[in-house]
Amino acid sequence: MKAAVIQFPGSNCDLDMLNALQLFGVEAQIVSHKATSLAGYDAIFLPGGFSFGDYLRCGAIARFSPIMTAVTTAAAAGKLIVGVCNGFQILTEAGLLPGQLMMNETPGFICAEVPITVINQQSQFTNQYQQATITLPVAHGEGRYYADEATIAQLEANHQVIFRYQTNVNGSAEQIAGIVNEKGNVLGMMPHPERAVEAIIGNIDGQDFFRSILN
Amino acid sequence: MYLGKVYVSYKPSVFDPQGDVIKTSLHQLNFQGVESVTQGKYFEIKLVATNLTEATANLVKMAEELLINPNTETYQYAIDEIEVL
Amino acid sequence: MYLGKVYVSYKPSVFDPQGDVIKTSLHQLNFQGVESVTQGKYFEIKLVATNLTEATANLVKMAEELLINPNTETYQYAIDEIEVL
Amino acid sequence: MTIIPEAMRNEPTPEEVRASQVYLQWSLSQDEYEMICQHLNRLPNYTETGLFAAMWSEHCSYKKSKPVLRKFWSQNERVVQGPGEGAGVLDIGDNQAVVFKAESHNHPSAVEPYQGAATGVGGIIRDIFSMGAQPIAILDSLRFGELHHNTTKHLLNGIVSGIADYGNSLGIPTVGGDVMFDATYQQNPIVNAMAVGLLNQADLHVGKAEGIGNRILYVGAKTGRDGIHGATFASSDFDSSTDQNRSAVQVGDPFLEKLLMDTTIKAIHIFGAAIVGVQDMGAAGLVSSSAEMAGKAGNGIHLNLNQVPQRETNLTPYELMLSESQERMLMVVQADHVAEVAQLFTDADLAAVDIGEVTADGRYRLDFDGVEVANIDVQYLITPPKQNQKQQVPARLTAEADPEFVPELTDVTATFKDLLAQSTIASKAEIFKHYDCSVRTDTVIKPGGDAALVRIKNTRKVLAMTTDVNGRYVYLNPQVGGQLAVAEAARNIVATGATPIGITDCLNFGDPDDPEIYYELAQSCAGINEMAQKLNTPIISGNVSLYNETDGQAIYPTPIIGMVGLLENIDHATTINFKNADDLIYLIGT
Ligand SMILES: Nc1ncnc2c1ncn2[C@@H]1O[C@H](COP(=O)(O)OP(=O)(O)O)[C@@H](O)[C@H]1O
Repeated sequence: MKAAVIQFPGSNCDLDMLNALQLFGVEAQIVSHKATSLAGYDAIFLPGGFSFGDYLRCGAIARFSPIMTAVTTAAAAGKLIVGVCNGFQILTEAGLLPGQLMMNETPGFICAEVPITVINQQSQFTNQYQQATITLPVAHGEGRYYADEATIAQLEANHQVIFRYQTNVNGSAEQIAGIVNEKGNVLGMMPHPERAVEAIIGNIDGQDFFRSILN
Repeated sequence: MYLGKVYVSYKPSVFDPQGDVIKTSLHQLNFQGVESVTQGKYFEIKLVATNLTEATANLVKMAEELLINPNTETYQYAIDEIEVL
Repeated sequence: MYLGKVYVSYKPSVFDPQGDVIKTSLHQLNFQGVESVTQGKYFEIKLVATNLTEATANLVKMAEELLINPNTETYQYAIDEIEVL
Repeated sequence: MTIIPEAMRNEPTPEEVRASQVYLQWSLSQDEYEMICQHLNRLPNYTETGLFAAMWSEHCSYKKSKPVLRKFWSQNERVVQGPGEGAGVLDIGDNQAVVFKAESHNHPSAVEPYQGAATGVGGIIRDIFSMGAQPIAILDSLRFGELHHNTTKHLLNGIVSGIADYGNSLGIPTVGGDVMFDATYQQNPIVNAMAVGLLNQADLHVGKAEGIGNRILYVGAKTGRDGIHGATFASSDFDSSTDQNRSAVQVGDPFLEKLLMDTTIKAIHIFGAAIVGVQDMGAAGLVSSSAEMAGKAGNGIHLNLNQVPQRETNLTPYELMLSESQERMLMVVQADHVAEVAQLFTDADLAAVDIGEVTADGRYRLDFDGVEVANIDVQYLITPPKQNQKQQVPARLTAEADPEFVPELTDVTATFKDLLAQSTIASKAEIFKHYDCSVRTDTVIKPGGDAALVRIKNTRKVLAMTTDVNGRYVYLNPQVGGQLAVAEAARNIVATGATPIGITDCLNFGDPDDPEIYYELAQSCAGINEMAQKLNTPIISGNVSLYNETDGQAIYPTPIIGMVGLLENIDHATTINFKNADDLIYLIGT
């Protein structure tokens, strides 16, 4: 598998994502937000961080980066697109995923390891998970998932909710921590699987995420 | 030159945590009469255009393309011609 | 019931990094006429008071005690009586 | 100097400067002013007076604390770079080094908690990457008044979110720190930040303007009027009755700093020796960075101020030189590489402009609108007159000791619970949960243990880091209190399995002109020094924050110790939690 990790100005989990992918033997490369083509990549990762300082709204400015046209084309072509944290925010702003990520219910950044339920163990991103309960790191100030009721109902009906918080750390609608688009090839999630792939830093519950993508 | 002012606020159904925190603080500061607080954004944009109609059209486009997220936010605006210094 | 609107903006010489980034982004979206952008805050506060004078005095006090940071920000406001629903 | 540039028309003439004694407000004494007149053999103009006030301030020159700092032991086999540069550097083998330093932002944070703390983090991070190192961790050491006061809550919230927002946005994990609450800090909180970086020794750069004809490249954010007088502001007491100090507020832009950090490190990698020197524009911005770089190399410097990138209009030379706009750096670059280096920065949407050159004449010369607006001997500018601070044992230390306090314990459980509920003793998770501690995926021990542990990728090595001091101990016995601070830090390091290898400090004290305070400073540093030598942990960097007083009342002497340790084998890392039922518990020590 060949993967691109998009680097926006202000991305700061780009190298962490690159490392995690390389640990699983993926041929991964950093691609600038100014690039216009993603030809040749099988999977595209939008990493965490504070693209353009998260000024105005998280992801609002990044969605106009030149690379986003290529990301949209790749999504339409059925390639795997993964947005983690700020990447999730960018995907919603760009309209590639429904809803929006908003300021946490209690204002303030939270950094914690939280219990998560893998709701859908069939997705292209979770099919290697054997157990439903896992622990993943979160690190965000604007991670409250919001969508109108109709959208939420649709997400539930189509099994597009992939991860849920077991305790609602940020006030997300229906405790949603991660969703896919209707076709199932575009994923956005607030927790950081790339920070949970090595025992030495205390958590390996992200490993099955990468194994699923490779499967 | 024109000065556009854009006021962005959340749609009524969207929870505004900052507004909530501020309301609580105002109560603690003894402003008991406060019923609700919402916090939005306020932009001042100076722009050059050939006339007011064009300036207004541009301002509206900026608001809708970039400044707001139509899922959760609405906006009002005002625009005036100003002297160039 | 009264509806107060408070518009908070940075004092002129205070650096507004957000406004700067938004301006650049607007230029990239081909709004070439944009000369400057500043981003401030916009509050809507509903409050109960016996009359407009009291409501106004309260609003000003709230702004100065809590809503603005006098080191870096200034504000304008507007206030109106509204129907209680 | 006959033609006066437009922007300077409203400035006082040299004669008016003398008559109005405006320099006194900038903390330049009458004696110092007269020495300057004598040295120049003329009256300094407004700009020059400002340059001297800034460069001779305690904040920039350490003129009062230097006699104490000079005694610090800072040499052993590991030391690659001791005090005097952006940060200290210790060899950790494999051609790698650890770079670290602490810095205070007490005064700005007292006035403007959020921005004050945020820009404190920004400044210390620039000190690390200006050496060519990649910042890998931040620690914060905070002291507040009693928590039940509303002002304390306001300060705490602002300061913690300022640190969090800046560090989180940069993507550098905040992995440790310490917090205490005591009435002594009520008006004068302490905000010290420490940063740790990892350096490939080949990339080491220092702040020297070597090489006649080399160019001075300004990179980063544009200059505005923010923070003018920051350095002199940090070098005088607070007067709670006025708020004139407010002009010192600086606003940080972590987004820009992230770009500046990544690009500077990249530039150093690519251009190596063509980049001759790098320095952060910190306190007293452009004047301090450029004068120090020239001074250290024994050269002169010539700047054209019209070239300085400007955010506002009509900035005067005085304002340009003294502005403390954030996220700016100065580089000395070989003339034939300036364009390429600058390109790297402009590609990242950062300003990068050639603003002058290194000269052989040893002069500090500034041009503005074609007029020379300053011409001073560099060495004179960076060398304030020696100060002889008086010391006197504080009366409380010689007063007859109170009969020993014997606690009355009736309900041990209740007392134990009361102790745990003390804000100083209770868990600090409510604070550190706001800090991203795991970005960069190297944090082995996160906040909540003894010291933090950060591994070095592709090696077996781990770095341990902590900050500690108990100001109350130092108040009660400066020398022993200083020793105890180092000992506590060392215990925290050792508890993770690592060996302590070095120290940075941040000396937070009251007014040094008070002989009792100077005694506290000198004695506690003596204690720190003794213990540092015993533990083989050289003091390789540090920072001084004096005048921590409000209305004549000083804080407890609070010399914060930041310590770094090295663990060669990651498998030997030890964590704080009890592991298994039935394991035995030992109490070690005295
Ligand atoms: N301001 C802070 N920022 C980050 N971590 C902190 C802060 N204050 C305390 N901590 C962390 O909490 C833990 C306990 O700190 P402290 O109470 O100072 O320890 P000790 O038991 O050594 O006195 C340590 O891991 C420390 O790094």
